[in-house]
Amino acid sequence: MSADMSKHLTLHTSETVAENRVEPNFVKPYGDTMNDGRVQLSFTLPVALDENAKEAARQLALEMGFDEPAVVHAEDMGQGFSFYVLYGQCKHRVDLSRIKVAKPEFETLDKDAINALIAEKMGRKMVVVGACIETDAHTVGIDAIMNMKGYNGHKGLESYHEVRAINMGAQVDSEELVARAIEEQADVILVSQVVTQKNIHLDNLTRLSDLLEAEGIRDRVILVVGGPRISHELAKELGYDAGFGTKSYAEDVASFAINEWIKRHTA
Amino acid sequence: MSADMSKHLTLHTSETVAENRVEPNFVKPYGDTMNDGRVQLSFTLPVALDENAKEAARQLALEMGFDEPAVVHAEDMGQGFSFYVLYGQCKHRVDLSRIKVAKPEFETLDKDAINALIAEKMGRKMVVVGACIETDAHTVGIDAIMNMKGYNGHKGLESYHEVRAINMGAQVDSEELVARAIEEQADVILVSQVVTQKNIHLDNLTRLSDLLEAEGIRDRVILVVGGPRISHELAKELGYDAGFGTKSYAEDVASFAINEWIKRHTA
Amino acid sequence: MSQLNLDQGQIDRARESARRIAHRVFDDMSQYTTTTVERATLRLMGVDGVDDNQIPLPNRLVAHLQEQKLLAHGAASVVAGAMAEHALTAQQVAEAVAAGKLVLARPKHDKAARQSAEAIAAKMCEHIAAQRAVRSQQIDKVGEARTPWLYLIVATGNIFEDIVQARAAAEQGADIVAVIRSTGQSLLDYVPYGATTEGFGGTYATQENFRLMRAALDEVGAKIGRYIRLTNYCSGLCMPEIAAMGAMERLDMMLNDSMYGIIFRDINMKRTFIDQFFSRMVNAYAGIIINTGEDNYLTTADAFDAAHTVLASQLINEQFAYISGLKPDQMGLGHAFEINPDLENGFLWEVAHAQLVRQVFPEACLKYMPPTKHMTGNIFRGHIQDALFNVVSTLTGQNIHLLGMMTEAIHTPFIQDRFLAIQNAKYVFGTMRDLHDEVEFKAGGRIESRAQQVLAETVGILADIEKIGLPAAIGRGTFADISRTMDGGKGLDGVIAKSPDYYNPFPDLMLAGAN
Amino acid sequence: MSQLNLDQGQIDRARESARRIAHRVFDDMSQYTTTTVERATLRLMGVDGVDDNQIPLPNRLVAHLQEQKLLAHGAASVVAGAMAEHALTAQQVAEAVAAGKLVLARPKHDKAARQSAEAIAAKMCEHIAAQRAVRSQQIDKVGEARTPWLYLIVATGNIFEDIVQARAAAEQGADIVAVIRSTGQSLLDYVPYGATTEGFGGTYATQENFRLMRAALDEVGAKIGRYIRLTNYCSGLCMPEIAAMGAMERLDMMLNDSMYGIIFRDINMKRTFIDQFFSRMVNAYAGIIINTGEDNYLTTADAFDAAHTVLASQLINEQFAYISGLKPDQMGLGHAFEINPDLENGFLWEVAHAQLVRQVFPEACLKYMPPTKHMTGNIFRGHIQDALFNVVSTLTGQNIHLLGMMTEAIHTPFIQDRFLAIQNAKYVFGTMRDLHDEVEFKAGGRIESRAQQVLAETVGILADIEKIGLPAAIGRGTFADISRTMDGGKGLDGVIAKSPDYYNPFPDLMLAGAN
Ligand code: B12
Ligand code: B12
Ligand SMILES: Cc1ncc(COP(=O)(O)O)c(C=O)c1O
Ligand SMILES: Cc1ncc(COP(=O)(O)O)c(C=O)c1O
Repeated sequence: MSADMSKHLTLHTSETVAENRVEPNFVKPYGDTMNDGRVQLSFTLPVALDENAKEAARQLALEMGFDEPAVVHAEDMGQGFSFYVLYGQCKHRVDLSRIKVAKPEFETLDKDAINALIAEKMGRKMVVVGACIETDAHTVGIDAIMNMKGYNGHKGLESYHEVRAINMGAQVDSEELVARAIEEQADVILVSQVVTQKNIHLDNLTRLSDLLEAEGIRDRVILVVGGPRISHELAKELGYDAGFGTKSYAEDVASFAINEWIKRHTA
Repeated sequence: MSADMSKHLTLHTSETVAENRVEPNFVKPYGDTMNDGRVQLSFTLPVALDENAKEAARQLALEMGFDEPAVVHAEDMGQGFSFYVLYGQCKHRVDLSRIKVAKPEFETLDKDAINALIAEKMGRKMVVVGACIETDAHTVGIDAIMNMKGYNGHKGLESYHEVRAINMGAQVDSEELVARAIEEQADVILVSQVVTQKNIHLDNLTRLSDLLEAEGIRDRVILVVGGPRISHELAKELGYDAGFGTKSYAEDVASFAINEWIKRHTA
Repeated sequence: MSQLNLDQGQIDRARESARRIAHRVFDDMSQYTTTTVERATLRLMGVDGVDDNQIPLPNRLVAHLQEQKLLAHGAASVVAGAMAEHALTAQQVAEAVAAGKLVLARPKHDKAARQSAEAIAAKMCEHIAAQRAVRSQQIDKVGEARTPWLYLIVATGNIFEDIVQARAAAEQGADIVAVIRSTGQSLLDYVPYGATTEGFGGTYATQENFRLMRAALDEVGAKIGRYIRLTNYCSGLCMPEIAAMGAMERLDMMLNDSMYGIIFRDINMKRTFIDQFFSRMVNAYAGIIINTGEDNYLTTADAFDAAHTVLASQLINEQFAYISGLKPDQMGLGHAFEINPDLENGFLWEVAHAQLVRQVFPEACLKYMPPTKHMTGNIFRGHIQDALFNVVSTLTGQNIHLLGMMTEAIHTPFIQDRFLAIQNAKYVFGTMRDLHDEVEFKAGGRIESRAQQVLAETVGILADIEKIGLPAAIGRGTFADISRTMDGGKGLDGVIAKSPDYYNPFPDLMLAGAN
Repeated sequence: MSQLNLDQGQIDRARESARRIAHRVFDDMSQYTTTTVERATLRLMGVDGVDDNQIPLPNRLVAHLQEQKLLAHGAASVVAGAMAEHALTAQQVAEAVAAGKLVLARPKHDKAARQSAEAIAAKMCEHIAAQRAVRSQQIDKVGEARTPWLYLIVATGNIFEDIVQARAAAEQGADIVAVIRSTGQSLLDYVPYGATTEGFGGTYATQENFRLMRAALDEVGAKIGRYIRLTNYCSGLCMPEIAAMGAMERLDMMLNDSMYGIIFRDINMKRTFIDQFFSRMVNAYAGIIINTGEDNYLTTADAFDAAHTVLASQLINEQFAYISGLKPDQMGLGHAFEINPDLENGFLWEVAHAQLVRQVFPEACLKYMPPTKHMTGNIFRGHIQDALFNVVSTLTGQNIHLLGMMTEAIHTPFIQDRFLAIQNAKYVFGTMRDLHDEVEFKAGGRIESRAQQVLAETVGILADIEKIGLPAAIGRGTFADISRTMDGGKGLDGVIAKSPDYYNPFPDLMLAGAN
């Protein structure tokens, strides 16, 4: 979570405090007129192109809840497939006032403040062990968080003098990661999952948390997952303490971690 | 309707004759696995980007009937707008076997055959008056059908020696068109409508057909409309005899017209 | 980009032909005025507003002058005379006439009436000059955007919705916002009045709409630190009046062509030739950049085959523009990227055409239009067609760059279409920032040969036009494959032969004072 | 495109350094074999299939040889000896060993065993040569596609679904179909068996899958009148075995790099260096074009800063390829369009890099990879990034053109992603058909200077590597910003020192008979 996002968070929270019953705030897609509901769609149908297939595409859009759907492009793809582009007017609307996205609750601090907080509250270095687990070899994300160099000008955890950062790299078996976490007495475990095809990341992540449970150390570590298709909500569902998506940086994770550590150790 | 499309038509018709109760034939969008339902969406929301807005985008997709919708791109657009790209798995499916698209029933002939048929059945030239009516000035479509040169290598009606083709051009008032049709004793009226914003084409087309009714000549002419957003179905709804969309050529219209003329004069 | 090797002698010959063609038309038309020229004159003298039937007072007044057989003398001195006689403002004269309370006649003191008309006109010229100064100051303050300038349209039909979209576009990077006009307005023989919310495929051009949009763009421009240019359509049956409104409200650009109305709106030739002179003169004085419409030819004619007709027309438009006092940097000569994407080597020909135009008009503020005709419902493919258009534009140093929309074949732009179009152009322009400086095309190669060929064809066609005269050439369908006749088309009834004492204060003031 | 002015002396110096670097590694590694080299040898002698636990028989047999301490002599002669002794086929020997019915020992008649091993190997070589001939005939018959060849991936995880997608891709215009391998297969120390339907992010490379896809592509190729090349991954812990399988099943291309596994899969260096030699030799003999993996460096290192590491690595890969008998036109040296799209003039640098590689390897079958790292969920913008990649590819005359997917940052390609990607490339290649022949870049300009700079840096880095040796250079993170050590990584346990009488029939046969 970037500093920018947490600003919004504060905003919404204070709103909620101010008035408990929020006015509904319906929102619909916008093309060129408020509430016109305009949406663009594209998809393939596994049938050759003909007028009936085109009509099928249109009917699908009707079923999705589009008024006046128009198939603006239809093209045969060979081998019994056809491609469609549609525009339609979405009938659905959502009430923004009812949406409260789960977010890890913390304020993103800068590196110095984080170091200071760790020094003050923990009185020792925070130990962070990270890895890209199981078959996943996409280390660029975890490296962005952990390695000295960091990402987009945001230095990684290795550059934090109050953090002991151990990046185990790619395709690390969950067993190996857990063993290392125990060995290093890790405060925080960072896991990266980038490949999501057939939801393999869910299997991998569940496997890791089961292992931690089995080893009886789940409660002793702060368990964090990140990746381009990871949301905090998903992470929570999987029993993780936090989840970080695209555009996360070391300071976001570190801020969360020390915040969570303090919470646990003062509660 | 191209020759190619009418082939499909014949096929479907004969199928229907062969077996009256067709097996259901459900079809769903296809990404990389049969029935995975994958669809791409994009739209704008009239709110600034934040996590709640992103969640609103996701919830809209849920309401449209998508499983596991993912907001794969979210970007602020300034001035309180934000843009989203999503992928999701469409739950809906349609039964192709129940789709029977209304189509003008005729076989597309070539120019020579059309000329021969007119000569044989009408014994005189067929009179065709065409125009782009009311505020619409997009003549390229009607010119493609009527002018000598034609379109994409398909010569226009002016080149048919058994057709007297009168192209009145752009922005012709309905009154003018009707007056000319009466004066020329038109067999066929061709109307083009390209501008569809705020459904202005529907108003224009209704106006013309009301005028023809008022003049008492509606039944005496074959009334045809064309344009990129025109379908035969829509034309029928508006009380026209046929509608032609993109990729129509002179021979399609002429084939329909002589076919329809014969039908009316032998019935 | 390195210069293509072109024969300057051919360019000069073509330009000379065009000069003679335009001057002959101008000379022939000088004997006429039109109802809309007179209405524009009245507007510039302060007449505005509508009657109870929403008929604009300039129309009521001019109709009255026609009834009274006074129009041939020019509206200005008649109205100035009535103002003096009855101690009324021009507006009050118009109201009184509309109310049937006043019947106009030739001024008693013709010379005095002319003088007072001139004084009123001079005041308006001061106002317009002040608007021009504001524009210069603002541009000086915030600096000029880098060319190609990103030009975007809004076309919701509702001025208030247009404003929302225009602000967002400016914030996203637009340098120019054009408010597209409602389908059909160009054939109205009056200018609608007030803020409007009901257009089709565009929003009515009214003075109030101009004012509202100008204010909105000034505001967002101040916020983002960039002067946003405003564009509208100075075209159709009310070309001169719209020029007047635009001059008063500080528009920055106007679509304004010497032949577009004739060809694409079937407006009478005489009417258009007369109107275009007056409207351009106003534009010139107001420091407005005109955008000519040659790009449209390529929507009805083939972009490859008809390339020379574009250049020929640009040369004619240039000469008409000079006659009206426009400077080269006010000449947004139009051309377009409209070659069929399926044509092998089409990109090479686009480069050749764009660079040819660039070299023939080195000082002009060229307007380059995106693909439209060959855009389809396949928005993904269309987005790439637009990207290649962006490439040619930066490579050949175009000035006004109308952004292509991937939804061109579908609807007037949605907000996201514009957003993505800006991203497209910004990406291409940035990643190719200095490419124009690096690229050279092979001497004697396909690109250069193509440019030479188009130039040679242009010389030829202009020589032909010169022989038969422009009206006859239009009659032969020279441009856009569309043919029109001298006495055909709409609006001929608004063409009035001037009487020998015809008077209009503006030409003298404006032609002298253009920047 | 016109040639950039490069110093041939620098190119020669760089190539000489690379030659010495590669030969030193080769010499050091010649004393070893690996378990997978031996398994590949057995596969080429006819061993296939799995035991009840789905363990491939080549693995069972090699494990047995290891247990019996026989592997250092080479599997070929031991097995040939057993075949002769028991009158069994190689497959029967394997089955018997797996069933525990047979324990192998050194052949009684070593020379005879070698001769019979050689005879078996020669037969396999004939089969592979015949496959090569089939390929040539088919290509002769239908003609060769124009370069850049359109290269598409299928990656559903299910071979049968892959086939559906591959057929559609071919029909839409793909020249090459690559079946992406399941995540993680490269770290398996065996090759899965049979048709597979359960991969993640790709489909397992198995011989049966190769066969099925080959048949499908032959069929669709016959229908559309174009030979469709099939590609897979000859990479990871079983590199030599996959080479063997590919040679037998007439694959046409193989991802095969001398360092990719070390760097990106943390496979042990020795293991990789040995395996790559054997696998490339098989590829060379089978007429397979290898694709090297330098493009990957630019996903972890910055494409601008690390441009010279790509060229250095290509030169090293080239030398390793020569050692294995590969011809230049079999060298699909990899590079990529991976510069940050926000970098001003990035397109110029992409042109410089691509053209530099083209000129340094004029005869190579270059493999050019699309943007991946800087692709985002904004599919519209991504589609344009891909279009500009297509532009550079045609402009600089690349050979193997991997199609960029607008959904790169989202998922393995959907059928429509591929469809639109093909349209993108075909449009760009067609509309710019002869542009490469027209464009010249300014002498001494930014593009040329950039290419010269990268070349100079390449000379420098290769000199450094030569000094310390390739393993040490990899240890310093020279490539891809990733560092590996000689004894680290997976698979070192499969590296076996050859005994002095080590025998393998294939090198002699294959190195002599490569096309
Ligand atoms: C680089 C790359 C590779 C490199 C990886 C090199 C390396 N050492 O990492 C190479 C070439 C090796 C590779 C290989 C493969 N890849 Co790959 N790869 C990519 C690519 C192009 C970029 C990923 C990346 O580096 N992004 C940049 C980083 C910084 O972003 P990020 O990972 O999102 O990280 C940020 C956040 O998510 C977050 N974050 C990430 N992790 C963590 C962890 C924590 C704890 C926290 C707090 C935050 C955090 O913070 C980071 C910084 O802001 C993507 C496509 C794309 N453009 O996204 C495909 C992609 C991820 N790869 C893909 C695939 C399928 C593969 C292969 C399986 C293909 C194959 N069969 O060969 C292989 C196998 C890899 C394997 N075993 O895992 C698919 C995944 C599809 C899916 N959704 O399942 C993608 C999307 C491409 C595609 N469209 O097919 N790949
Ligand atoms: C060319 C063009 C123009 C030219 C028209 C020149 C001329 N003389 O026709 C010019 C530049 C003048 C123009 C102006 C405007 N245009 Co325009 N124009 C287009 C453009 C680029 C191409 C249309 C075209 O010629 N297609 C080629 C022909 C051959 O295709 P077609 O019309 O579909 O015809 C085929 C079939 O539909 C069918 N058919 C068509 N008519 C008929 C009739 C019969 C009887 C039959 C049987 C068949 C048939 O057969 C034809 C051949 O197969 C489209 C965008 C696009 N790419 O589609 C915008 C477009 C149609 N224009 C548009 C607009 C809004 C305008 C303006 C109103 C903008 C403005 N405010 O200034 C003006 C005003 C015009 C007016 N008063 O109507 C919008 C319409 C939006 C909408 N859906 O409502 C579009 C879609 C552009 C956009 N995205 O904004 N335009
Ligand atoms: C010069 C010019 N005037 C006017 C228009 C718009 O047409 P109208 O306002 O007549 O509908 C165009 C078309 O883009 C044009 O190029
Ligand atoms: C040379 C090479 N080998 C292999 C791969 C694929 O990785 P793996 O099969 O190890 O998962 C790549 C990546 O694209 C590559 O470039």
